[in-house]
Amino acid sequence: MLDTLKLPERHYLNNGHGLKSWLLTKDHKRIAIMYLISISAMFLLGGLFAAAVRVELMTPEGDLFLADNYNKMFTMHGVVMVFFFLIPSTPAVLGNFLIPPMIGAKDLAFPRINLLSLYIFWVGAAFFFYALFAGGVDTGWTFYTPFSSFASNTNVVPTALGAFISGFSSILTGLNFIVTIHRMRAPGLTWFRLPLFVWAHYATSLIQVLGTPVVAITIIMVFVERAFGFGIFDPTRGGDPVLFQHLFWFYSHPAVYIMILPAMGVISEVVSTFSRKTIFGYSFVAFSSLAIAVFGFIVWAHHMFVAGISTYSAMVFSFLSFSVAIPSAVKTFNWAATLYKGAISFETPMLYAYGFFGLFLIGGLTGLFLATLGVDVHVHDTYFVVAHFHYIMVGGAIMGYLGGLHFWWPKLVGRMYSEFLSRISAILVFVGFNLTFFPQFILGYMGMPRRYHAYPDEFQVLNIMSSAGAGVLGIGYLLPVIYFLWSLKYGEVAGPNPWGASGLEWQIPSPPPTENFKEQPVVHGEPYEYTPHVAREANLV
Amino acid sequence: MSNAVAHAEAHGHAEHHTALQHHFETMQQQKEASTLGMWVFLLTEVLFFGGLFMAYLLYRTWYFEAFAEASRTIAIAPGAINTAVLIGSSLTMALGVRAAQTNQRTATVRWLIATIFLGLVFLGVKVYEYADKFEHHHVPGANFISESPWAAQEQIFFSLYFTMTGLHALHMIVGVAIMSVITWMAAKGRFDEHYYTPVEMAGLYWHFVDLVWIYLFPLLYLVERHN
Amino acid sequence: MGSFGIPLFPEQASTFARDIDALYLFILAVSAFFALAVSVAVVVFGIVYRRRHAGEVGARIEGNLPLELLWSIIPTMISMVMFGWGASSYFHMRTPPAEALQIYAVGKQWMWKFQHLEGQREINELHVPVNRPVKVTITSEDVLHSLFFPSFRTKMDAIPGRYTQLWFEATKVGEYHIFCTEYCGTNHSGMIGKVVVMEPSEYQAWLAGGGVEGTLVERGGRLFQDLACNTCHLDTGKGRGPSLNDIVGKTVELADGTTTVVDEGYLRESIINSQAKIVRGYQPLMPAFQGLVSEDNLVALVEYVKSLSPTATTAAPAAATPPAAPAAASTNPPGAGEKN
Amino acid sequence: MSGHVSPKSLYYSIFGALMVLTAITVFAAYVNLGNLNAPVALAIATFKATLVVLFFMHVKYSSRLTKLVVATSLFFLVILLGEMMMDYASRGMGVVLPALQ
Repeated sequence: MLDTLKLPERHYLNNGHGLKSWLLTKDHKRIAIMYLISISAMFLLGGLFAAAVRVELMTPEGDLFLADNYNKMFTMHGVVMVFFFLIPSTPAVLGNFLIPPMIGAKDLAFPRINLLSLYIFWVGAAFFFYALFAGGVDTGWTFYTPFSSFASNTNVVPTALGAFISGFSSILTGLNFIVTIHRMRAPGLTWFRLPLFVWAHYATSLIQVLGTPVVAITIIMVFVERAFGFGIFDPTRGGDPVLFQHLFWFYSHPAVYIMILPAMGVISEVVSTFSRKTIFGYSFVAFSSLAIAVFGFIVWAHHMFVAGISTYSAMVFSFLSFSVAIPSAVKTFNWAATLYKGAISFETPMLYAYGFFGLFLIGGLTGLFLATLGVDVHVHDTYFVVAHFHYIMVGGAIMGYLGGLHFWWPKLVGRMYSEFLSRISAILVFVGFNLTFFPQFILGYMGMPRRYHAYPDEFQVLNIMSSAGAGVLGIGYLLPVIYFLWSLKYGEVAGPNPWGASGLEWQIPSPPPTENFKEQPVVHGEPYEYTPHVAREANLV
Repeated sequence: MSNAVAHAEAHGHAEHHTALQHHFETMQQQKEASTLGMWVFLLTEVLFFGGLFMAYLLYRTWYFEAFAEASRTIAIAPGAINTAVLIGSSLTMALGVRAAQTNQRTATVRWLIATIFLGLVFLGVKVYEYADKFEHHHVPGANFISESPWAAQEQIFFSLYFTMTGLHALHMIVGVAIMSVITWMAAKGRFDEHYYTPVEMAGLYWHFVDLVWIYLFPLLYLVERHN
Repeated sequence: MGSFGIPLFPEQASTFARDIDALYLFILAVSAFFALAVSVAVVVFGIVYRRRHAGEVGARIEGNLPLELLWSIIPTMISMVMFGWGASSYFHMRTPPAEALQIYAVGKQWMWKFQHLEGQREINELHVPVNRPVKVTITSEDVLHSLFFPSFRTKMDAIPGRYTQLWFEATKVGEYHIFCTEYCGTNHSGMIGKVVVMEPSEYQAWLAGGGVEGTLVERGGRLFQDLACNTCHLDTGKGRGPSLNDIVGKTVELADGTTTVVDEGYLRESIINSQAKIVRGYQPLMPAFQGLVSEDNLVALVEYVKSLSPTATTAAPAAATPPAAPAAASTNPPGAGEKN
Repeated sequence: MSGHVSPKSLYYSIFGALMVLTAITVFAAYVNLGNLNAPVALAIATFKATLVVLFFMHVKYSSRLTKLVVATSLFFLVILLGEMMMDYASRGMGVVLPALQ
């Protein structure tokens, strides 16, 4: 009975052919697909750098790379992953594609600005590739002065400008989402009927718009210091390197919430759909997203407890840092409560959601160690911190992103992927991830510092475990590329609503037509309506 | 949230204005979206300049004598003239937007050209000031010369001076460029009382750039002028 | 303490170690509890409420306010306990006791240079007596570094242009790691060393070896003559510069009307950037020695000036402020807006 | 459909006020007010800025959302400046809680 479903003749993918129809498109869905291809390539590149780092760290002596090259490896791993994969990942791909259909709009508020954002992302990546082929950069993705402004002779300026330019791509995406969500909702779609995916992206856009300009001006200051010999952060002329850290972390802490909030939005949708139950405590989860966005801006100096800030301000920042942990805890509890008395099925998106639970719990809770002053003095800049932010960024943001990709893939291309292979990849990613990063917590508390390419012998066993785990994780990430490409041609036709989900985006054909809706939809009911007739048995396996 | 569909009936004839883009229901919705978008952009500009003001605030508290000494070497007259010029350009800009609102095409073009002219005057004075600094070797870096005991910290003042006024001048140049395009569109009669959003958005941007200079002038030129 | 061969904790070799490890285990216990609770709940719900037949739909539960308040307030209270304990141990770590043994550490691209008051100078190695508080005043000659003693559970960044400090009291004799934990370039991972904790008697014997150039104060005195400081800084205070006798720990009146406490940071700053804080009644004649005096010699000069004030303890509790901020730190009254 | 159209006279009076305030700023800089010089200069500048925002940029007649965006940008600017100065101002102050010793 499945073969009765056929792909719609006319949809956004075959509405116009040739390079020009793609490169000059104003359709948010095509821009999302181009973002998907671009950031997947950058994710692969970042992964190669990570592999280099992990292979180097298998031996204490650090004999695979020269010290300089190792420093370039971890720096470029950081720059590529943060600026060119994690910041744009879920917002630019899933957000771009799904927010207009979710709120009943034909397109984002500013389609041309959306295309401009993509071009700016490419220009930023071009700057980075220039730096890469001109010999790389070795300042760490944090560009701390005075090392980045006068002690490093590698390509700091092109890389910093690459990050500066890709920052504007993030600002424009954020601006587009804010105006779209405010001004282009379908009639009857009040704020409290919005899917939580849209709430999460609204909070993310607030951070993108408020934080990114500050790191942009910080990069400009480092640029003028290096290019013209100005002395804003130069200690020999009275400048203060700690001022750079303040300005940098004012953006870079909220930036980690840019990475995790969209993933939280995806998890809210996936958990609700696969337990066929409305989300537990809708308004609490929605306001938690806003709370994370706002509190994210007042806590940044917990990255600087040992950087020489005053004892008094360290205590204030430590106190405020706990306020950010509470909304994340509330969200996690609400997701768990959603499962209670649900009708849960474990297709791949739900497996990724369970993986998200396991990893985000550990990632979030280890944040408490770093917010507590006493422990942070010991574990700051050690592998404990590396493990913490990888649990949040890779365990949280990438699991959420992959879960979302698996959940909406039928909507993107109209075809299903192999359920068996995708479950294998979800399990491989979960196992490989834990084997890679859990030993690093122990290494961190043992005192192994970050960014070391040679380390004392007693850390070797744990490092070998971590490198082995990285191999498994690598395979887990490569599998989806295979079965997603395979599904483009051979996947079975998915139809408009393969999972029986309840969003507006599931009521239009997949892949959707260019104008999304034939006529303006009007919304009446609550967001997560799972009455039996919606759960269409025909499609559920 | 007003129901966008019902609102459109009240303006029947404005429904299919040539400038209405396909994905908006009504002109009103399109205008509100553009206005909100512009204001969110100005929000990013506030924080963009905010980082520089933070650096200025810190170093002024630490090295007040050096800032006062360095600020005294900058002539007040060009700064004051520039402030007046920029406030004048804000006036002509506001009148230009008003002319566009009331569908007076020639008045709009006249006021916009006046705004561009005043913007160019501002940039001209800036070029004169920068030339003066180069002469006195007050550009931070290798060939910075200053006999005052606070020579090192004065370099920080001048670093901030050049970064802040340079960034502001860059925004002026971009503003003049946008203004020229808008003036050309106005001359072609693309705007009327139903669709003048580009002029209004250019006005918001221009007023913001004037706003930044209103703060830059006292902070950089008048640090401590009394004896 | 290790389990099946893999060590889980570094040595507990300082007074902080026990307290920090206890705090670490407390947070670990709380985290493990919450992580297990939610994981078990999620897995159990997954099994108990798995979908039995295709069209099944979950129960209609919107939410539950008391439950929401419960799991907001309880985590908040627990985190306040963590904050309080962490803050008090942090405060304890950041206020060195008055009678601590003073050591100077200078970070330089890819080595640590330690200097003892008795004149010994060591590179990448530090000898300290056991059961005695040791205060290390740290600075850097080029980029940011960070002095980290994992077995003592303490760490502090070395910032060029100012002094920062950390202190510890070693409780166990032995050799422990020193790491640099702030990325500083090519050989960042080579900037490591050994701290050797010795019995007091052994420490005195090691000290007896003595620095070849005499104690820090003697070296400082010689520099004071060589750099002609004594031509202006006369004991009577009548010279072009203020008298340096008996000034450490006291508050001094500045030309711009503000006052400041004379501590190591102020002394270092007044040598390097002499115009920053001119004492009332004197002209800004002193040249800035930025770049003319190395950090090592600067430390000797500061110790020499401190030796001219026998009465003042090196860091009286009241003035136990971390050294003034960078080279020309502002000690004007705190306040968010600009001052004068 | 067109937004609020202000009378020309309003614009000219605002322009006049701004010019006068600029003159006052310059004049005030030459008077020795001790610690008050900076706050006075900032107060005048902020007043001029408010005039420009309310009248030239029509925020006085704009929607509540526009006013909210303006307020948000100022709020986060204050957070940036305030929390950083909290650190720098409390550097020489040691610790507020000596009782914990």
